[in-house]
Amino acid sequence: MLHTINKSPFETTTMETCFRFLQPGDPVLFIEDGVYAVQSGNRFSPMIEALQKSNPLFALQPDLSARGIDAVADGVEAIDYEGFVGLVEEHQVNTWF
Amino acid sequence: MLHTINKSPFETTTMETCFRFLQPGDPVLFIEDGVYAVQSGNRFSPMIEALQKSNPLFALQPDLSARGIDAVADGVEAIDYEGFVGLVEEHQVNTWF
Amino acid sequence: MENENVKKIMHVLRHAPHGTIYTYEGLEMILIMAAYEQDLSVVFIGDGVYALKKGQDTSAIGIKGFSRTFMALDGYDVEKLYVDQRSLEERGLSEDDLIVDVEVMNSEKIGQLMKEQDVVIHH
Amino acid sequence: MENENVKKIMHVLRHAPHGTIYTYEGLEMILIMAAYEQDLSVVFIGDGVYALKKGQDTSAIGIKGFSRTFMALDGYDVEKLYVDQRSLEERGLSEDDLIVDVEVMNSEKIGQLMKEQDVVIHH
Amino acid sequence: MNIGILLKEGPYNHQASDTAFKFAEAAIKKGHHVDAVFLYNDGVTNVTKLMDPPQDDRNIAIRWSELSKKHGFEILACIAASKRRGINDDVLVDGGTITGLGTLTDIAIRNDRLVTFGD
Amino acid sequence: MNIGILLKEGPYNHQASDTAFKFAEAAIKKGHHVDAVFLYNDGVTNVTKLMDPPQDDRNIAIRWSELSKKHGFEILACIAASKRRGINDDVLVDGGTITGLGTLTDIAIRNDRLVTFGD
Repeated sequence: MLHTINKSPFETTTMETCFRFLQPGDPVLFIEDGVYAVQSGNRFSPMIEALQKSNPLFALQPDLSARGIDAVADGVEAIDYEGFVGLVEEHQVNTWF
Repeated sequence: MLHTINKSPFETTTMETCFRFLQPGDPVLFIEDGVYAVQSGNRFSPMIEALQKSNPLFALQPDLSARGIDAVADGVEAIDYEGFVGLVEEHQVNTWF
Repeated sequence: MENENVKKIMHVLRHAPHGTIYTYEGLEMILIMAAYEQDLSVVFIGDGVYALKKGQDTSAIGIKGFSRTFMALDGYDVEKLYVDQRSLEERGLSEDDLIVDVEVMNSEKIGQLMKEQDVVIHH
Repeated sequence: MENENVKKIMHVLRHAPHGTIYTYEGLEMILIMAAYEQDLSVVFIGDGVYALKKGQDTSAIGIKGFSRTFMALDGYDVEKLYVDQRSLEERGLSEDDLIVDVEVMNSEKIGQLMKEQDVVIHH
Repeated sequence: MNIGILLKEGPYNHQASDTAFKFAEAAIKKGHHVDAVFLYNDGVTNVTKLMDPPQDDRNIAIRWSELSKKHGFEILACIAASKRRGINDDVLVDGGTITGLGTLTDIAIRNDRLVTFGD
Repeated sequence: MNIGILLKEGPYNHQASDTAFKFAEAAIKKGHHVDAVFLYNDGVTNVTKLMDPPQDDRNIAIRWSELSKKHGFEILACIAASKRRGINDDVLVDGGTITGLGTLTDIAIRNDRLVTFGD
């Protein structure tokens, strides 16, 4: 199951809540303001880098670019809308907002 | 200056952010989903009970009743919309949402 | 044997009532979907557990209350109501505070149920 | 001597850009108010600091970018731009990451400025 | 006291409009003057006369309209925000007016208080 | 693959509508079938033809309308949610339809995926 997160973890507990229910191996895609979670060197970087050992992590490149984020935490893969569709081909979707 | 908070502290960081800028003596009014902060016996009760030593704390009774909250943290005064207006008579307003 | 034409649809209620309409309109959606004989479940997570709090009286805010509608779900054969244990505990609530009978579960169990779904809709 | 007809109006930008319109419409409000010769200030708190991040390119999300408009504030005599230090630090940002010159302040100082205002509008 | 109100969210979806209304009623009852209600962001959708909630629910646009007419204040919707969201003169409830942000600035300047409601 | 889309927030104020649109475009480009876009909560306001954004900005209603006509799917707005928010047949953009939540249930059942966009 693909989980998407569109909220900044600095402002809401959405990401934290999602992670609590996430099953090992399930991919997570950060979109919209959710991409701030994976900017490298912020308060959440250790959490993100630990999580990528058990779950594939993705961030939407168009949203990263729109926010001026040019460096993401280790193990996070940037994808475009086509990549988003690719993940949806593989998985049912659980949209967290 | 009167500060109002309308967000649940369990879901967003609005309350925590407000408290960081709050000056001693300034009243805080919890409204709408913000009133969950002052329900007695929850995770935030120690924070609320500490804060009421430096700042007068209020909660909107209509919002407490709507949410079935019948016990609030020590030192929090329940007021109605008329009481809300009374606080606005005394202070400029800083609305946090 | 599972019926392949029946979909597992989970509704996740995550907002407190009244401050926003999501819980109320979520409930309206659940009531309609209940008529379609799918495998429906409703999960209360985070502030969503507040939707079930006993003793809500919305008369003074001028918004129609709806907490009693949750009691009607049983009549619509929506019987799978799951509440996240930690969300309850953090809010100083227990099962006795809730207006309907639910199954309180830990996050791990709810996470596993989520993963089995064909459709998950958050409200 | 203070001019009693001049009001102290503070705009508090607290949302990240693009995910919601609050920052953009907040900026539109600030630009209009700037013409009224009041004592205007703009404070960036929490995710609001992201509004000033350099290098934003919104072409791929199909939304018009506006971060450069902050550079125009100076021309409208909006010179009091304050950024919350802790909000920057938590996000791994420094003044060098910001598109305009601002004054970085601690929470205590910003809290004192807030208290002096006649009007505070959050966006 | 003279009070301006700034309302930043649409009706029904967020409680902000309900709280603003109850606050305005209480302020008037206490003898204060509500000068204007200014609508911004999604708040502009509070003045569409096309809203048609269930019979047993409040009609938020009409409620604002009636309060404003009774007490002589205006419900003002920001023009730029309105255009984005499909609010124009044809759908305005009685008592509603579309105007610019300069009007909000005037409201902020001439009143003792500007009280914001948002979400 | 057959895909249904559920959009729960209004245009401009939240990026949800933009992301849903870009996702729909990309899915179609990859050869998938977008079956329908269902609008709920404030999302129903995505189909008002009255929206009139600045010339250099996207027109979200028209953009959805054109995509839906080109690829033969419907933009469906929940009737109860629409009535609360002043959306009716008179303001519907071409390609938009007001319908009930039963239609969403059908969409959830008959498609391989239901992808939600909200805020």
